[in-house]
Amino acid sequence: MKSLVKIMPKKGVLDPQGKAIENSLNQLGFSEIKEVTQGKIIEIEIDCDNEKDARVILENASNKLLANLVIEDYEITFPKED
Amino acid sequence: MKSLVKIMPKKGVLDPQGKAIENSLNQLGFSEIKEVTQGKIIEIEIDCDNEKDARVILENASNKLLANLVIEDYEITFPKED
Amino acid sequence: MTKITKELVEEHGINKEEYKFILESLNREPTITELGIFSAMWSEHCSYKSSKTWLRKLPTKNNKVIQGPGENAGVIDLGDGDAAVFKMESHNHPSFIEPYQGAATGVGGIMRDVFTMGARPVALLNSIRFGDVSHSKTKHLLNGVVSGIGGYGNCMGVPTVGGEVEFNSCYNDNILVNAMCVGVAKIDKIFYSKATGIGNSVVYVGSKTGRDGIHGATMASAEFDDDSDEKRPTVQVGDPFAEKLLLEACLELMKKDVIIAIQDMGAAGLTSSAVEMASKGNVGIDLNLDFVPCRETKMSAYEIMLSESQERMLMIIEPNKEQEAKAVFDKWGLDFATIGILTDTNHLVINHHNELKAEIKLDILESGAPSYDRPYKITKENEFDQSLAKETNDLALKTLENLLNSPNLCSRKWVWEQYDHMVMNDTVLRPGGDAAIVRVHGTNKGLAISADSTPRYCSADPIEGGRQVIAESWRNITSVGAMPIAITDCMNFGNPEKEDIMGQFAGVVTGMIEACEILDYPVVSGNVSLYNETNGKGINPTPAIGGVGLIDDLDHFSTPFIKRENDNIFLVGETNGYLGQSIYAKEILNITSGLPPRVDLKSEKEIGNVVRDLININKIDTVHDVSDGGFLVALAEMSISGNIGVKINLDKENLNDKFLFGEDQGRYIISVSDGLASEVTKILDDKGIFFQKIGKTGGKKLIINDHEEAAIETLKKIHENWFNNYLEE
Amino acid sequence: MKVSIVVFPGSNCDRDIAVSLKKFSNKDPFMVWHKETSLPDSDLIVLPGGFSYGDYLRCGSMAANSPIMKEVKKSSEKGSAILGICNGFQILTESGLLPGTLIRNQGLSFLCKNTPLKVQNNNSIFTKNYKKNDIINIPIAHNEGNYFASETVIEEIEDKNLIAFRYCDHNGDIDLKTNPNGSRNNIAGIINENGNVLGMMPHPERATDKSAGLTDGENFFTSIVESLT
Ligand SMILES: Nc1ncnc2c1ncn2[C@@H]1O[C@H](COP(=O)(O)OP(=O)(O)O)[C@@H](O)[C@H]1O
Ligand SMILES: [Mg+2]
Repeated sequence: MKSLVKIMPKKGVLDPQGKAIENSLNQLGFSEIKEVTQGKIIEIEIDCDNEKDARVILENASNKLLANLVIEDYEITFPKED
Repeated sequence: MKSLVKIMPKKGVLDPQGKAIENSLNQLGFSEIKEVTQGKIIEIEIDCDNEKDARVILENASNKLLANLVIEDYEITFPKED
Repeated sequence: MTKITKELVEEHGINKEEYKFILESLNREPTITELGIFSAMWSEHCSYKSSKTWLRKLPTKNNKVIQGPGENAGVIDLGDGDAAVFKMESHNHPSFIEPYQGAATGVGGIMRDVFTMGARPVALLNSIRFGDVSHSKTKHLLNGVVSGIGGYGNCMGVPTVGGEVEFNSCYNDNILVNAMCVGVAKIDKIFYSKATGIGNSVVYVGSKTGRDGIHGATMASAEFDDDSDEKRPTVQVGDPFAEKLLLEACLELMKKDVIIAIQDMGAAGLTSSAVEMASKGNVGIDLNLDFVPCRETKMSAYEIMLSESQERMLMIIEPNKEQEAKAVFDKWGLDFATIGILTDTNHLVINHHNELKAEIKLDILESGAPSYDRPYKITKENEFDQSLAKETNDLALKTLENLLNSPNLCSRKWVWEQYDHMVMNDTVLRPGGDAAIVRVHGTNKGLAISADSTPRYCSADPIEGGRQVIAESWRNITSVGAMPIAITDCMNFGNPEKEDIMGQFAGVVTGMIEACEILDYPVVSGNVSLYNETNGKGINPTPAIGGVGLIDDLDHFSTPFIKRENDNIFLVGETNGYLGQSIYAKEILNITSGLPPRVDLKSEKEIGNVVRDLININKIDTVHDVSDGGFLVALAEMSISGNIGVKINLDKENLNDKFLFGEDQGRYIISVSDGLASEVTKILDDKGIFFQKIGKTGGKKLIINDHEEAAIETLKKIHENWFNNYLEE
Repeated sequence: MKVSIVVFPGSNCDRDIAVSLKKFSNKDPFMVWHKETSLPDSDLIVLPGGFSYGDYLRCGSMAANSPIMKEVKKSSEKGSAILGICNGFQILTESGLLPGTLIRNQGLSFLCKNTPLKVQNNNSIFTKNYKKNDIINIPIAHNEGNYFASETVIEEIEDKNLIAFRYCDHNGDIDLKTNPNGSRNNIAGIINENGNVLGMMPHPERATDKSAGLTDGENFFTSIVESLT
């Protein structure tokens, strides 16, 4: 099953990358672009046949390794296969 | 309007980070986790009131700066505000 | 308005007497912003309330010192109008909570202390300590800290040229991350933090203010307990890119005659920089927080004053020069805001949203700050039982291998390869020597720099340990042929409210004072980090010493790498084979009790001076001091790094573990080319320096008395692979 | 020889390369700020090492979009020599002046050390004073030096002999063991078909000074100075 863990900087935590991208885009003339935040996305193929169990495993993996909870939040989703 | 640009390594491109995460997770005992790919997600607040125009702007920004098409593919989505 | 309750006062780490003093001096209840300001300024971290009385006793002057403690960093004279500006600082607790960002912002912070004085940072060092290698958090913390240090320093383009790494269970829940920065400036272009000129503008430059590390300063002074995981404050995230811009912008502006005073916003952010600058200049300061560039909405005066957002500076400039200054910061894309004015009121006045948030007489904050003469008791271990040493039984090289493969003696290459140690192109001696050598750009002079501490000695005998750390630093600087000039220190200890911990502090300082005086090696800057304690268990007393010396002429310096075959190996200084607190005792005998080796400061000085002379008159170019692990470990390091073997021949009475692995102080191994051996012998004899001829270089093996041998290649692998093996396990 | 060195915000080897170039050419290079929209007339344009824009997003990506890069491209078309070292190499690939890209080191950590390189193409303005297959010792210092390009691109640069340097060991062996960062075919530096653009991860400017320990970069600079004066 395909799953996605999206990891974003926590609100209020400085995101220098996002800020730099924002400035760069504005300088390139993309004036409509207002606020940029950069995060990570981790695509995981997981050997599990139901979302409930998969979510438990992925939450565990996120807490243990994937996300740094001091500065990041994460979100788990299961995109429909196409 | 809130938008997301998801940037993933192209198939066949070496993804050292994804591989490293995969190994660490397996070592931590997450045996169900099979294949890991790491990408970037860029959350953008865009000053535009319709998805069509926003998509044009974001495609442009992705081609110019956000993604490196030699190694990456991107995907633009507009998550519903909650 | 927030009501000031007893609990709130307590939460701010202000005790009853302190609060009483606040009430009396204000003649009213403080506002919450004021309470925050008092709390930050009177925290251990900013006020040094437990350590002040002891620190005052340290020697701080010699004929090279331009600026001692009290400024952002210390300054020494390098001749020809050049000065070195340096300091070391701790970022222990933040690094334990978030190792990458904690270490990174530690490096960022210490660099600001140096470039705020007008110096371009030219070298970084770090002294880092982790728990036992088997502790569950150690790998994660080690990886995070090392990549954080590299992440920041590499991006800044300042080489990280040295440091030290130690593992010991006493740091399991209190790792230490001490970062040191050395900069170079022209003596007549040094900037200070004393705010002067009533009516002058108070200008904020750099990154925007967020809710980062609010109460970081109070946190750094509070003992950890098991729920501190829950009480996490907003962590400071470093932006080395912003700091690089800030560095270039500040140095560019400093070339013009614009800045009257400048200070970085470090611990306790805007509060401490505003208060310290105004206090030094004996002026008042009015701030209007509406003008502070903020990253987040609805920040309160309390939050703005206490935020520890990184990459920010406070400057005093004349109002008519604001435009000129702003242009520079605009070019570098940094915020520039006039947020206040200097007054003649001697008060700190804070306005926000048209409301008076704080009004405090500055001398209440500064000189009214508490200072405690805490009770102390100095204790030490008993003499080590020398009879516990094993006979070598022809196993000396096996023992050597075990030691080279131990966490505290193996090569630190895995660490320093993650640091750009060559950028700026002036690194003459890279990590791996006794001290790093960094050329003063555009000259033929070299700075020798090293970071050292031996906490296990300090724990076993604080006074002796205090002497030893200074002596070891001096010896490392001497080993490369430099004249040691001055030090910075970072004093990491447990809870000073406990008599025995305060005794460790008092003892170590006492020993340091004696050694600094005899070696003419004063303290010009430093930092104290107390309460390094978890659940009542303190760390070993850890005074990290950052030493700086000068090589006048880079045509003569030395390194530990053996360079030629057929050189003569001399062991200079007396070897008694004392094993107390040695790594041998810990790793091989499993004994951690006993007194540490003694330092004889007078002979230390005599021997060191002769060794340095020999280097300077070009008689020797290969020197290594003998420290952790003793003689055989030091010799093996020389052999491994030079990739040339050594054959040693010991008298029977010296063929034992005591001689080979004892950690007697004041010793150097020198490798003397054959043609110069008699000359060097004569010089040493004439000066009455004790030394032994121990062997000859050559081949690819380390050979002891013809019956034990090991290939250099094998020793090298053992020495260099420990970290990789450990991390891959 | 007239030299321009482009300074991006976050560049940090700009002074180092200026010092080395001056040492061999006896002339001060122009330091050109990234926001400039014109370049001084130059025989050589250098994109120095460092962390332009903090290496945020992708190394070199934002610098590649700086105003000055339009001018650099124009000069390149006119045949000026362009040299990108480390971050400069990343900027060259990001702006399309060289093929491929540089991704994260295989070991995932920053690596700073001396690396032996084998000179593969000594037929360029940058390398003519080396002998083919010379083994030279030049330091690297990077986190993203792992050269990657599609199979076809790799084949093309191999066939056309566009590889300037490859990582090797002291004996000149080129294999996975002697590859510090995972680069395809141990590639450390490449030139374009015209021969006027070179990008490389190792820092030759850190190997031109006896007291700092290494001198194998000297031939690199004498090659440039002789070719362009
Ligand atoms: N954290 C570190 N960062 C950079 N270099 C380090 C670090 N730790 C150790 N080193 C380097 O490794 C070498 C050996 O360190 P150490 O054993 O502490 O030396 P010594 O015993 O001579 O003081 C020194 O050159 C030192 O600068
Ligand atoms: Mg030493």
